[in-house]
Amino acid sequence: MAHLVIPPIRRLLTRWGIHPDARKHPAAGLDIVDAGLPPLLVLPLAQQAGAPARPIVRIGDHVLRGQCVAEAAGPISAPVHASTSGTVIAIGEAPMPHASGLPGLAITVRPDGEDRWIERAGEPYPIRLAPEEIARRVAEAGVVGMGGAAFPAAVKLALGQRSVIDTVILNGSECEPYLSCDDRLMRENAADIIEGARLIMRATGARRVLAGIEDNKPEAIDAMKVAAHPYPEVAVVRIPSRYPMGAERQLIYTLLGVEPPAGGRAADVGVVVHNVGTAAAVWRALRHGEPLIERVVTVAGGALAAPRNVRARIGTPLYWLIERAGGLTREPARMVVGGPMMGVAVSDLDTPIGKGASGVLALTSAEVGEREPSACIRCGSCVTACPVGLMPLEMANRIHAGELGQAEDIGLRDCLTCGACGYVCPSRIPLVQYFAHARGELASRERERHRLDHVRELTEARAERVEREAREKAEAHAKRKAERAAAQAKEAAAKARDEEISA
Amino acid sequence: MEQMITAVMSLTAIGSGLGIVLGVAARRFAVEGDSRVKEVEDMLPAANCGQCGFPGCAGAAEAIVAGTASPTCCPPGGKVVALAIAEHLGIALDADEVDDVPLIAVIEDALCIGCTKCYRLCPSDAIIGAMKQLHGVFEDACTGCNQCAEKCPTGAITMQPLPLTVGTWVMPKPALAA
Amino acid sequence: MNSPVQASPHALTQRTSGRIMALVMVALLPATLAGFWQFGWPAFCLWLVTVASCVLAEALCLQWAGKPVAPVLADGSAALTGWLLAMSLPPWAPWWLGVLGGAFSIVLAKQVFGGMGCNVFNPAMVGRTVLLVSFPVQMTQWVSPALIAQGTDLAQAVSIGLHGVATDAMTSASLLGHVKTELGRGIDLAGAMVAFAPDQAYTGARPGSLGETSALAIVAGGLFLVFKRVIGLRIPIGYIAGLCLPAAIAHAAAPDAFMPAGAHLLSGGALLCAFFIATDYVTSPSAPFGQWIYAVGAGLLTWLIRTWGGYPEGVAFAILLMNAATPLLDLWARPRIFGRRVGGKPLAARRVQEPLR
Amino acid sequence: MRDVLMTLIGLVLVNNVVLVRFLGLCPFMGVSKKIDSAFGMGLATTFVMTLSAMAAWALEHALLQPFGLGYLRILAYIVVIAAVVQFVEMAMHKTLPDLHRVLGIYLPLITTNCAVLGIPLLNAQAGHGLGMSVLGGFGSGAGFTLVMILFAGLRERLALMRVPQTFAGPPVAFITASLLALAFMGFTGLVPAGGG
Repeated sequence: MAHLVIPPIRRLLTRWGIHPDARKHPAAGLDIVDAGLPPLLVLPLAQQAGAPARPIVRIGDHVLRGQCVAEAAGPISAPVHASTSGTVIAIGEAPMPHASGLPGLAITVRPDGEDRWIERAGEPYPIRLAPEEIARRVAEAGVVGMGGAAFPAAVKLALGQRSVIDTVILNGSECEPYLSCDDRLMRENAADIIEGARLIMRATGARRVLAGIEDNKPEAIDAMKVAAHPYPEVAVVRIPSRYPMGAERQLIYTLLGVEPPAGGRAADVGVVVHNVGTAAAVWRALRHGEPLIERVVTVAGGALAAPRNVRARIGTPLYWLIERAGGLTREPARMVVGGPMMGVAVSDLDTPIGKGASGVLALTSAEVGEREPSACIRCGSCVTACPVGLMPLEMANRIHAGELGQAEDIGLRDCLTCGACGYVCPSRIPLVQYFAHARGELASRERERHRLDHVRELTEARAERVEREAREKAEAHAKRKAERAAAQAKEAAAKARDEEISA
Repeated sequence: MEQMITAVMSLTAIGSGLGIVLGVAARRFAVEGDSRVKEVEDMLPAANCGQCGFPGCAGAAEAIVAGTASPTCCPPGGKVVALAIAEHLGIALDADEVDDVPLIAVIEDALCIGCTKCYRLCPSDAIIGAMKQLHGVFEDACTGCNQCAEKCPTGAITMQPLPLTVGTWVMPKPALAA
Repeated sequence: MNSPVQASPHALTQRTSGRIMALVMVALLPATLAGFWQFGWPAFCLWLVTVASCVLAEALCLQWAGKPVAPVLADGSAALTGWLLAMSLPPWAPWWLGVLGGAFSIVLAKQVFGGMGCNVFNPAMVGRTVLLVSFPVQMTQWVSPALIAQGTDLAQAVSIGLHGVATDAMTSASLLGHVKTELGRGIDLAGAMVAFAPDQAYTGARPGSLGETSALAIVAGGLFLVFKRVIGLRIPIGYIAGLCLPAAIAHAAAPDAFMPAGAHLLSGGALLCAFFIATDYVTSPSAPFGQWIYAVGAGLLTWLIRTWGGYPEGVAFAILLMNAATPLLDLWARPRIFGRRVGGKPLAARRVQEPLR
Repeated sequence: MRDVLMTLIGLVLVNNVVLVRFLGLCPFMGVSKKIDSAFGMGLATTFVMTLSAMAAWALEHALLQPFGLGYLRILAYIVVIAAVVQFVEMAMHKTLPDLHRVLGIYLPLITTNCAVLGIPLLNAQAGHGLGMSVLGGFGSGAGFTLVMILFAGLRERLALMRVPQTFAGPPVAFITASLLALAFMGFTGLVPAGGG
């Protein structure tokens, strides 16, 4: 196994980020248990970044575990598979884990309890497959990034065909507080992860794998080192614990010392980053032919009796997971899907979890730190915390005054919305909300502008058409008039001639 | 007396000398008139719907440049156009002031008699349909100019905001106390 | 939308604005107590009156503006402003000076701009400067610490507070004022500096403002703040460097005309400024590079004004001048954005390593 | 050289045309909302001031002094300066339309900018030669530009702050200007009297 240590100078020179209370225990210390089958499974169609999947089943259809129920709609999309056998009882709107609280489309399956698998085509030695074949099968299995962003994994695998990839980085940083699903997965299924990473390496044509794991997870590091031992091309690297270490660019910089250019992709510097959970899912998809129908979810928070990690089917509603974690001991101030820093607050406990849901948190008001925002004292904590070197207070000021363009000028587009600034703010200013608002507003204006341009074109085309029609009409009219006049003249002439003759 | 003459003479000399210089400069550095009316007109949606109270978009553009109308006077253009014009002309505009939702025409199926009046009126061809057939509205092409609703004999057309979806939802701006 | 949006993050640090202010006050305690010890009851009364004046002015302004009074007062920023102002006043100054200064600080420099976080100039320094310009005599009457031995009781303190220092015999000049006068009279520096003894400066047994005489106490408080991560080291280091480097160079070049760096550092509130005044969050830049420029600039201006200006002390003016430049520094000295060049253009893609194939 | 430097420091900091002599307050308040336009205005004013100082010197020595017309000084200066400004405006409109658009209606304001008249008058009063006159004009302009940028930065920040309704806009701008002037008092005596 190759050995790689982060140079101390790079540690010293990086000043970004924060050290929030980790609060990973007790969940991190307990084994993953199976969450079981809930009475209804709700499979959201838009659980991946990109276009929502297109349903290919109808209400009343019987589906098997692992059967594709919705196909990918476009190049950046992913299919959805039934996570157990049962009957499709609804295709329509269902509550979604989205900040707006608006519903989204989903396929609801009532399990029949048999949990019968569809026929699986496993490959005993998937590493021998061609890169294109690996990417194709991963796409078919509906594997998406399992760290939260849920970007279709196959798209990143196919990158190797277009740009030269040198290094695959396995993201095992799990920098968000509370979450320990990756930690547990690395401890319990390290071999799957390493095998999956090698498949990703093969698919992208990279020559090495670096697994970056924060130093607050020593057991995971040990387990991964053991699993990686047979493979010289795989190295496990201890990285400092700091939020947001799991952000793609920050992780690349910490491990390799190169900065991916703003606006570009990691592939521009020859790197692809995959979450450890994604690597495990890739392995399962190729070795066992199992599509992505379940994932490890951390169910934690101060309002829960027994926080722990569970292996849950995609589409399991929150209330079911909460029951698996001992139920609520008190009314939570917030229910969060994802981590506390970047997760989404939900109000409906029927909301299902998607492929990207790494955690389900029932947080008390003390944990959330609810208090009224007060005036900014310009302490600059947010500037120090920002991992990309922005000035959140200045941006929020400008957005507050309605100067979205100015906020954009000073870096709104580079914001990760990681929440580090919001966490450290002593005045509890909702900085991330400002940025999300400004970005949404700018995007909405952009959409509206496009629509107006489109309408303008139509209007001008129509005006031109109306004018042309009128002109043609007038011309036709004039022509007819002329013809008639000519005919009359002819007639008159003929008449005259007749008269002449008769005379 | 002599002093007065000197004063008058010298000031006259200064004045006329400078006057000649300026006169020459005025010719030398002559600049054509205001091109801004045309620029503003190009920004307006060109629907010529008359909702602003001016005769067509050209009239509105003139009024906006002259300062007699606010850039927010164009309902079909909405916030986007208002902000663009305000920025172009250097007018201070509070974004919250123009915080309106774009409206589009919605046809009530039960009331539509298929008279094609709206279809013929629509300046952006946003309405489809034929005689005696149910009409429909292209959401993407409708400016919400309200001309169809005015002329609809059965009142089947209403102007309604675009439906909110997860894709079009915008995080609200925080209401900061203190 | 019926329920309010709960935006991320769903976790928060324990540190609040009020807690930060409390930490600063704790850090100010040693220097303040040293001042009380040095200058007795009159100093304590002046401090009390100034702080009370600031809090009262803030409360009145908030009341008048129709804002909630109690929660804003609770963050302690007004009291802190009063505290810092009192620290920079002559210890035996009449009370009305403190009252007036406090009112000026809060009303003119803070509440008019919208209160906490909105002011562009350091309120305490505005208060001090207004007083210095308006009442130059009262503002430069320093008490000789030799008098402390005689002791003052509360009754005397009240009388001093109401009527000011009675006789000229009790007053003496501070080091900077003394040197300025002597140099002006043509006496060389060595003669003027006779009175200066560094060891006095450490403990504070010398004439000066209420809270700036004891260097040790100030540095202890400042380091406490640095340790607690309330302030960074950039501004203190930058300020001290900006003040001491030119002073040291000038002194080395012409020892007779320029005071040594140590004397500059240990007098006229320079240390207080470095740790407590220049580091004011609201009126200093929030990005690292801007903080360096700000701090070095303030130090340099302090030295310039002290050396050649009409006023013997330059701290307050230097801070106000750099406050004026702070918005520009925040705009122009922003940190480099990750993945971009300093100017804002994206970095060129540098590949990790060319593959071996 | 030392004199030139001292004079410049004197004009820019100690006897700042806006904050100490209180000349040219109109554009100081009027064109200081945006840093960019404030900077443009500062540059334009510096340019005009330098030019007008030169023109006024020429006028002084070619006409007013030889003919003993000292009593016509203010009148003659106004005429000459107005012409210079008009000329600059026209030339700028043609050659630098962007800058012209930014400065907008404030360009003619330079005509009525009392600093532009005041500096030549002060030069004449002090009996400066051509070099010192031009330096006076330029130095004052530089001081004007410096203060304009500082003040515009402050105002841009204030525009983002929650200034109470009562004070929003000009009132708080005036208070800020007064505090800025207070800060500039610190420079008093930095240069021996007479520097500027």
